[in-house]
Amino acid sequence: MRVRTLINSLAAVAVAGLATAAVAGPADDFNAAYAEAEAASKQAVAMKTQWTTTVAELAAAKKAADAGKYDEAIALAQKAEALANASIAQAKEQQADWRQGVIR
Amino acid sequence: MLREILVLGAIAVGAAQTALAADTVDPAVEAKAFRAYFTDRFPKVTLDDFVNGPYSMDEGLRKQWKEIEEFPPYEFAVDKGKEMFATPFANGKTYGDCFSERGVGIRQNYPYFDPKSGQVITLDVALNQCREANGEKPLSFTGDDMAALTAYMAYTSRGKRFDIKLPDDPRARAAYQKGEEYFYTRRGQLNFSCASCHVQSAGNHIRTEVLAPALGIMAAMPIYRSEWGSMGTVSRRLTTCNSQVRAVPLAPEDELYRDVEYFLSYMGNGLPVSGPGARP
Amino acid sequence: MASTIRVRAIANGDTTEVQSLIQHPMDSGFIKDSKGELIPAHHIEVVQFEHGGKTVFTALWGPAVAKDPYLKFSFKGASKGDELKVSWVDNKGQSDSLVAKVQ
Amino acid sequence: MILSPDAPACARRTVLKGVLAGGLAGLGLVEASMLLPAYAADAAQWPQDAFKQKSEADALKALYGKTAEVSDKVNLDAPEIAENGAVVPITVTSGLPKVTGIAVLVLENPFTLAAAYKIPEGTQATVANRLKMAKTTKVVAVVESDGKLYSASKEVKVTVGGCGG
Repeated sequence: MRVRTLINSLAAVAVAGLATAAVAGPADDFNAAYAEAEAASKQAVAMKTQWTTTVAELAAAKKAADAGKYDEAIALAQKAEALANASIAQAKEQQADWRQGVIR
Repeated sequence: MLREILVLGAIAVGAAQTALAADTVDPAVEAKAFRAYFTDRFPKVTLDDFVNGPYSMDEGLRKQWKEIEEFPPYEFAVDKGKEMFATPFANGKTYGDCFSERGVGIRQNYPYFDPKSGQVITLDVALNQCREANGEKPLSFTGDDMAALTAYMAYTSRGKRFDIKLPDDPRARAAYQKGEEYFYTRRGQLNFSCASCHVQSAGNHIRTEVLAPALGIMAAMPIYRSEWGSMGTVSRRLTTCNSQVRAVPLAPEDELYRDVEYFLSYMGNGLPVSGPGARP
Repeated sequence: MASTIRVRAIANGDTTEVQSLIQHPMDSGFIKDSKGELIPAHHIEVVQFEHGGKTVFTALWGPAVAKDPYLKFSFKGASKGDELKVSWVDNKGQSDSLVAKVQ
Repeated sequence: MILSPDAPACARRTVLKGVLAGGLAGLGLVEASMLLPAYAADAAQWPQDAFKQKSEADALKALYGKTAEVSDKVNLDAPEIAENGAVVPITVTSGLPKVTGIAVLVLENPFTLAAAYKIPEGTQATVANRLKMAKTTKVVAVVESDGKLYSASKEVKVTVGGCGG
């Protein structure tokens, strides 16, 4: 349940991010979105819970921005951030829940 | 994005929230329960046969395996390992000088807990320690040379029974528990633990492959995988397992990987060495 | 350096069963390397087995034969201690050969 | 032990023996091969055209110049489910008389013909090998007996990688 709530709020943030993108300069918006995604990604790495998909989406975001496709790049960065946050939520939940599977 | 995240959400919701107190863990009791889980679930499989992984559970696979074992593709790696093992370092010493019994027939004693460093030492780490003590550069933990050396050492130990010691040392106990936690912790975007595949789903088909049971899974290492077309180390297996569930792997022979090998090898105590193994 | 060829030839009465394994990549030409570039086809084309001055078996292989290829066949007329000559050549002109003793 | 360096593909049929001899003399190695300098697989007999064909009929026409009829005297032993498409054990045996050749075709592969074997007199009509299969496919075994072709086929399901093993 906790994960779903977190994800719903993340999706809301993502939609809000897209709305503001139309107003500010696209490169600035990308940099902001990318910085947030990178911060979440670094936290996931530190917790040893990073997902390969987060890494892939981050790289794809950077590539799209380099090609000048900022709308796409921002969407990708936001996806990476959502994935990183979901991986962090997973790790936190597993700190207690891993014991359920133990054979006794 | 939504679709992928919803998948995760659904899995997370499906998980129950019961957290058990595990302060009073007795590894010997756990190992017994671990073994009983598999022998109860697969009553037709003899205990020793679990070291043959998926081939103990599926007739069609077993037939193909037997055909491949008639002239196994890992023979080249074993021969290469044997040659490397006997070739002196620049200082004239050999691998045999670093090990008891000159390194022959000792696979079943690895990994072990080293009271000096307070860490788990796997055979792969011991081989690199041997190299470095003799002024040689360490080998890649995921490379063909390490796979060949460990394949040879396993080959000379075939049939010997695993004898993993858990000394009365809180650090050894902690390593065991960290390995256990790693084994049961869900990770990666697919939200799988090692146990998801190799305990709960052992013997099941994923597409048309059969998942190996966790009991005795270390006994076949290193393994020649048809998928790789080559011999691969324990590190190669663990890192690819992580990638397959979309988790970024740890560094090869990371402390946690060594701990999980320690845990799994302890669970398989008494089972015979079957490595090097051939696997799909 | 070890040979690329492993052979087991076992005589049982009049018939000798031969098994061989050859170390060779058998690249199909359809697989990409880690950089995404196609690895060119590199496969054994011909393997020959000779006993007593006579070819007893010839394999003609395309790129669909598995890596480190395996073969099993049986022929008549050999005895323990006889020589069995094995040789291969691939599409790059590389080759190897070996003389094995029938057991 | 690879004896010769890469020879240009177009010229290799004619230069092969020279390259081999040069490689041996130049490097001065290989005791086993030194004993039999004249013995080497004959690359000229490789049926290049047959291995390029994309259908069963075209491959058999290129290889044998004829078509095959289905026969229960051709036994094809192949797994129903291949543990890995990279290594699929296939055995062909036949009780037919005067067998001179065996071929194995993997119909869904980019090139249909996988392997062909010449069976001289005194050699049994049986061969086991390991083949690669790109996907689930029909496998056809063809046996040349007394100048005619006979075949048997079987479907092999091919796995895709996953968290197996």
